[in-house]
Amino acid sequence: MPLWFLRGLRRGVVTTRYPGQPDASAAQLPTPPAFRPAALTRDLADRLAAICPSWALTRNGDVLFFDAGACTACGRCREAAPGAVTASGEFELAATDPAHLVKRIPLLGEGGS
Amino acid sequence: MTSLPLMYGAAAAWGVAALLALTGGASRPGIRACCVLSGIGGAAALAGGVSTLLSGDSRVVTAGGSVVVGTLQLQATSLAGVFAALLGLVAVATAAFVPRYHQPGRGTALYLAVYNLALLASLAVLAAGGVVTFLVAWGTMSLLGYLLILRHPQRDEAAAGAFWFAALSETGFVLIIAAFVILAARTHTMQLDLIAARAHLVTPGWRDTAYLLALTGFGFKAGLVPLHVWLPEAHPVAPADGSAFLSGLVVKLGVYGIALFAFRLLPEGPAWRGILTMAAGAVTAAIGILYALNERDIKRFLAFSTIENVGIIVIAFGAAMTFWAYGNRLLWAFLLLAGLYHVANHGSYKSLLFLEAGVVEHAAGSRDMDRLGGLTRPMPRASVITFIGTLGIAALPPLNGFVSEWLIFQGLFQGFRTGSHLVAILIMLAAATLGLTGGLAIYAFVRGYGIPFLGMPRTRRAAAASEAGQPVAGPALLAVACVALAVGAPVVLAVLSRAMRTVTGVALRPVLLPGNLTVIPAHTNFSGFSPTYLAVFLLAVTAVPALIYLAGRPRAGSLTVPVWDGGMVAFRPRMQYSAMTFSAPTRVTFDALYRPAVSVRRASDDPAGRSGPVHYESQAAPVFGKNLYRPVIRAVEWLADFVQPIQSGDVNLYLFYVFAAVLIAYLLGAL
Amino acid sequence: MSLPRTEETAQALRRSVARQFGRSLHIRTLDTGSCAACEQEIRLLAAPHYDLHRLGFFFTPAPRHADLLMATGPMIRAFDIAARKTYEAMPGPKLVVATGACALGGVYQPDAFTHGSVGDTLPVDVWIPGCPPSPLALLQGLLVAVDRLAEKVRDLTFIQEGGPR
Amino acid sequence: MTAVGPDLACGRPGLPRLLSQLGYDARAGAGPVVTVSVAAADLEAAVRRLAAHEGARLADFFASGGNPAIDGDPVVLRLVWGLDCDRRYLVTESAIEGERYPALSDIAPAAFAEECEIFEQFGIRPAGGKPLNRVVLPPHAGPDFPRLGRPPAQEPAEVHAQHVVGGHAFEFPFGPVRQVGVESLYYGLVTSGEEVVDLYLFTWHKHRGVEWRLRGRTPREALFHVERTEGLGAVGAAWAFAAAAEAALEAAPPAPAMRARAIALELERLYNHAAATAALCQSTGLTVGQAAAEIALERLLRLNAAAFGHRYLFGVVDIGGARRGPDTAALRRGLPGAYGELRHAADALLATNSFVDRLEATGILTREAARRLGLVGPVARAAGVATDVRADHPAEPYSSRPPAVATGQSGDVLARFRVMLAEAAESVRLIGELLEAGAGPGGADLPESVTGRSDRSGLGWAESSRGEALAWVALDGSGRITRARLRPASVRNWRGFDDACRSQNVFTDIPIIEASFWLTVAGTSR
Repeated sequence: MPLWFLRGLRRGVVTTRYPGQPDASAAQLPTPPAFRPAALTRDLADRLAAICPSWALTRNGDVLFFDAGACTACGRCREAAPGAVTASGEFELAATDPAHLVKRIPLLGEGGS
Repeated sequence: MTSLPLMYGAAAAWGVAALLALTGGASRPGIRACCVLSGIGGAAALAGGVSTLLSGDSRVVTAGGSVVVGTLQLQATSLAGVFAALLGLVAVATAAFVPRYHQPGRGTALYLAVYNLALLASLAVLAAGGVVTFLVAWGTMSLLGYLLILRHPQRDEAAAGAFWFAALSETGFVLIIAAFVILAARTHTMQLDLIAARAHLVTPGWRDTAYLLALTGFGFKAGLVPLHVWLPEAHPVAPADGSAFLSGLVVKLGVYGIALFAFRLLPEGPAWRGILTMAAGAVTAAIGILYALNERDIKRFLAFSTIENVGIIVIAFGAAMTFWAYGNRLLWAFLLLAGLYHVANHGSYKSLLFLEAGVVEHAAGSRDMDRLGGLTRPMPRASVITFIGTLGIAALPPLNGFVSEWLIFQGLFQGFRTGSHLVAILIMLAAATLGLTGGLAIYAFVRGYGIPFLGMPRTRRAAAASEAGQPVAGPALLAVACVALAVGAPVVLAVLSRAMRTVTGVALRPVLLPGNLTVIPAHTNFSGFSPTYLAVFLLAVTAVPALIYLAGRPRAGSLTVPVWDGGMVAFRPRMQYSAMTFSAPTRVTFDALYRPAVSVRRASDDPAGRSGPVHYESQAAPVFGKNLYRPVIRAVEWLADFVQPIQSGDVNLYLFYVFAAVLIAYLLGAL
Repeated sequence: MSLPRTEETAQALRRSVARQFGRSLHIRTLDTGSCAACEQEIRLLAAPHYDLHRLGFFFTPAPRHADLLMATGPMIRAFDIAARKTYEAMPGPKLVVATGACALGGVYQPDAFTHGSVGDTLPVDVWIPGCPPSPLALLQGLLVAVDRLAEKVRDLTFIQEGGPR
Repeated sequence: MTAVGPDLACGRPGLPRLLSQLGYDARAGAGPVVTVSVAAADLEAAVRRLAAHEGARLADFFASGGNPAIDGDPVVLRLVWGLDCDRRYLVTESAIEGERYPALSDIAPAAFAEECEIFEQFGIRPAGGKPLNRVVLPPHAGPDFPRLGRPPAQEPAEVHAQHVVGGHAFEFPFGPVRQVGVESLYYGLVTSGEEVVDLYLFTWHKHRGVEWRLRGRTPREALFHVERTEGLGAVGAAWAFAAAAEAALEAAPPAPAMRARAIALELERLYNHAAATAALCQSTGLTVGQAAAEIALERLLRLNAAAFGHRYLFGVVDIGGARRGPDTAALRRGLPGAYGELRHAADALLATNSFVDRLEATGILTREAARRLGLVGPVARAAGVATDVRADHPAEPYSSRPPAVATGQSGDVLARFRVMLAEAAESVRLIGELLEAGAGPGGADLPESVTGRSDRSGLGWAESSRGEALAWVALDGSGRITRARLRPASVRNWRGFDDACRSQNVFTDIPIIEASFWLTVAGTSR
């Protein structure tokens, strides 16, 4: 046991300060996509919706609905349309109402892309 | 001097009860009438026993018969008083139990007749003032016991159980006769009190021989290991009240016999006699409880626990004798008293448990613990009564078993007062064994109560159990007796110590009970406690939190949800501890003793690793049955074959035998 | 856009834990068919790096002692009984936290095997996205669970003007 | 700890004679996978011959076909044999008409669990009528429950072995809801009060029908679910599946992408062994050790995130390549420290007697049992069976840099622990080499349609942290999956678990044994 005690002392504290202070390791976590409405068109939206393996994206008229809850941050949409989709960097997504996780993304892009 | 008359009354009542049973036993009213009488007899015996304890030994009453053989000699002695009182108590309880337990019929009629006569004979044993009376009564009692066990001769084990009982009783009987003959011959009297008075005339050698013969002979009845084998065989096959009678009384008569020789007839003796007795008791206690732990049949389990308790009593007696040999009369008297106290206690709660075992068997259809379970819900009354008895036999305060075992412990702990280091150590060893036994006893009775009464029913029959129409009064009476013997300990001790004074001549009472309900183990400055206060205290300890809970119960309604079972689909009875798995640790720890034969059958031994039915058996090797008795039985059979030729069945030949015998006797007399 | 996380808010959260659950919120986990990654992350909550005990959270194996149920996986139908029993075994007031994309209906569609999400079997109070949610996300989710004020997702738009970084 | 090279001296005759016995012309240059079709009549004899052969190991056994829509569509049984010394897999195909086939588990016990699964999924059962166990489909699965083939004709009740405990033992129920943060699993622990007499294992609580879901998807779409069948084995499973699809599509991934996969695979091995170490400490109640191991684990996971953008390395593997390449700099920076944590923790643990004593002679699994049940990975290696796909069936990048295979002898928990530690060290070495060689994303372009090809199926494998992971994929003309068989290592190793538990253990040992196996229920019940 003394061995472990000394190890512990030598090891020091590794515990995160979160939520007191932000945690650096969060930067490397996979995060849901963020969209650029200006770069989004209907057919791009349809392509993205088709690509998404977890039914997180659905297009309704000129609005792209994004369910951050269903999103697995797999990055497929980002790879498909690097110009229109980026990583949001958001990881604090817990919500008390699933409706809060569904986002309306207006499609403002002109013509086909 | 009312004790003997009371006993005559009891005897008369039982005699008539037996007749009533024979005539009216086939009808309910008949049984009731018989039981009423039998109960009256019990009450009389109880009163007689108590009055003996209060008034001391009566003088010997001699009636009829020639001086040589047939004299009927009766005497109420305070040593026997304890047993007589117990006999009465159990008789009353049983009388209250029988009408609801037995179905009217010829079998019952005969059984009840035999039973009442057996009570009569037992009382005769206790009231015997002379050797012949004692032996005749003893023989009768054994014979009737044999018939009791044979209540259900069609049951396959019945014959075997009864035979074990008869065979061992008779063997013991021969030794007892021998013991008495030695004493009678050396003291030239057949009267017990005279034998006691003239015991000093007997040479030490003969004295020890007589004692050893008596210890062995009575040991057969008392169930000293290894002479105990008849108990687990006989108890299960007898009816519940029969078992209660066997354990509560017949066994105790064996103990009485030992006490009779050890304390009344031959009190003075060498230390080794006591140490030997103590050792026998220690072995008996430990082996008894260890085997009890391995039993699934409630009655066999209780039978082994009886063996254990006899062991405890005999430890007390043996230690007492040892103290006498070292001149400590105070502890001698104290331990005798403690032993007798334990006799009374064990008689009460063991009879209770056997009666309840009968109730369970009738209500739930089995005596096999692993086929019962969850009986508290369908059988609340039985479970409460049994619980009281269980607390008693597990020697847990505030019940009576605790009081007597505490006294015995206190006696043993003072082994150092013998002055001899070796003996002190031996006594301490006995105390250690007793400690082990006590621990195992608690374990055994947690199992003995928990498996049948708690948990889930293990069979459909057990789930359908109902105690409607089952007897209550008898066991309840015994439960009351248990509590009384515990809470009223100071009174009991006062009476006992006063009564034992006539046996020991030691005025124990002042040291034992300095007043204020405290009990001191013979020597002040050692230890002391008050069973009464303890009981009150324990009740308070449990009551206060209960009151607090009731007072401070939250207003919000409580939520009742099923037991948390890990979310499995359905919790099944097969998923609870069974009697055998619960005692597995002891089987592992003491496997040198059990030498269990384990057999496992499982589908997963298939190389492909299928899973399916599993069967696991762990059977303890029947050490005594195989290694000890098999050879004896063989020898007897061989002897029987040997003497067979003289049994031709020809009347003339037998007449010739008789003539020859008389002739030889005459010639011997003439010389 | 993100809520300023300062020592004060953290203190506020601890206070609310104290207020609701006497400084000890006990967590029972329920695996309703996860891929075992969520379980690993939950186990790491107790590891030195995250040490959720400092926030007044504790794991308990007995639902009898649990105030909060962390359900992972898409709620397999074969698991309904176990899930119901576990939830019923918990004393009120109790919280249910749907943990991970499966539990939020991300990975599996409702069909003969699964309900597709925890939501229609258990009354979910808090939804924690992520596949699997990192221990940080789990911590935040737990804080949301005990403190309904910490509601920031409503403000998130997932719209990024100014193009890719 | 003995290191055994890839060249194992196993029984002769080697592949050619064996194949000619099966009526296959070995001279027709056999690739890494040899497919032989065996008539149903000859199946038993063939299995007998192969099972008797020292060099053949029954790696997997599964069925396809039996489509209820097409009536008379035969069920095709496929047995995958690892001919490890010949560096090849042998696949025997037998079309079965009717509802019976020879009871293979009597010849090759390793086939039993699969016989049960095939009965549940395809409704055909081995001849002889030995009782089967319920392995995958839940008890409430009726005839209309979704299956890969036709539902069984018999009632499950008359096929499955009854779980009845008789005599002086009882079933100690544990689960399915168990400790915090562990998967749902039911143990029926048959105990006499002290020792473990037998063990019933229910894993169907977690059956998600993954193989059923994959049908009709393109391999790329399927990969998403494959990664999520066993989150702690994502890379191994994904690699095996991708390799199978690539074999079916005849696509060859570029070398850097393969190296990226390999780096991810070794990282997965590292964090899994760290997690297993933490679990071992937890099961032995050594909290300080658990904390130390968890620090290492967390650092390794963060390293994964830094290197590949995901703590559990989801989304690294792609059909025909790798979607993500490692952040070389981050890896070079982070790996020594993270692994150092693990090594220090391990050294301290091995110096803690109370810990080592608890592991020693606990959960012993004999070499014979490991071979008989066809166990793989550290569990088998700790029992002395030196099987490692990276060495036995090397694909790039392992063929050019074969790993040293660590094995143990005693087959107890301690041996497993030591094997894991040795493997972790080996993984770090490999990662270093792979980084030197250079790794990055990229992929071969896949054919739009595979209509032209006759054989549109393929077998793939990878040495996941738990051992050999296999996958078999069959595509239709449009390149969509008609049948995908996923066989993570967990599927094989659980069947060794109850053996290990039964070997003279008391039931407090079982958590330790479970930790040392470090399997997932998700993987085995899929």
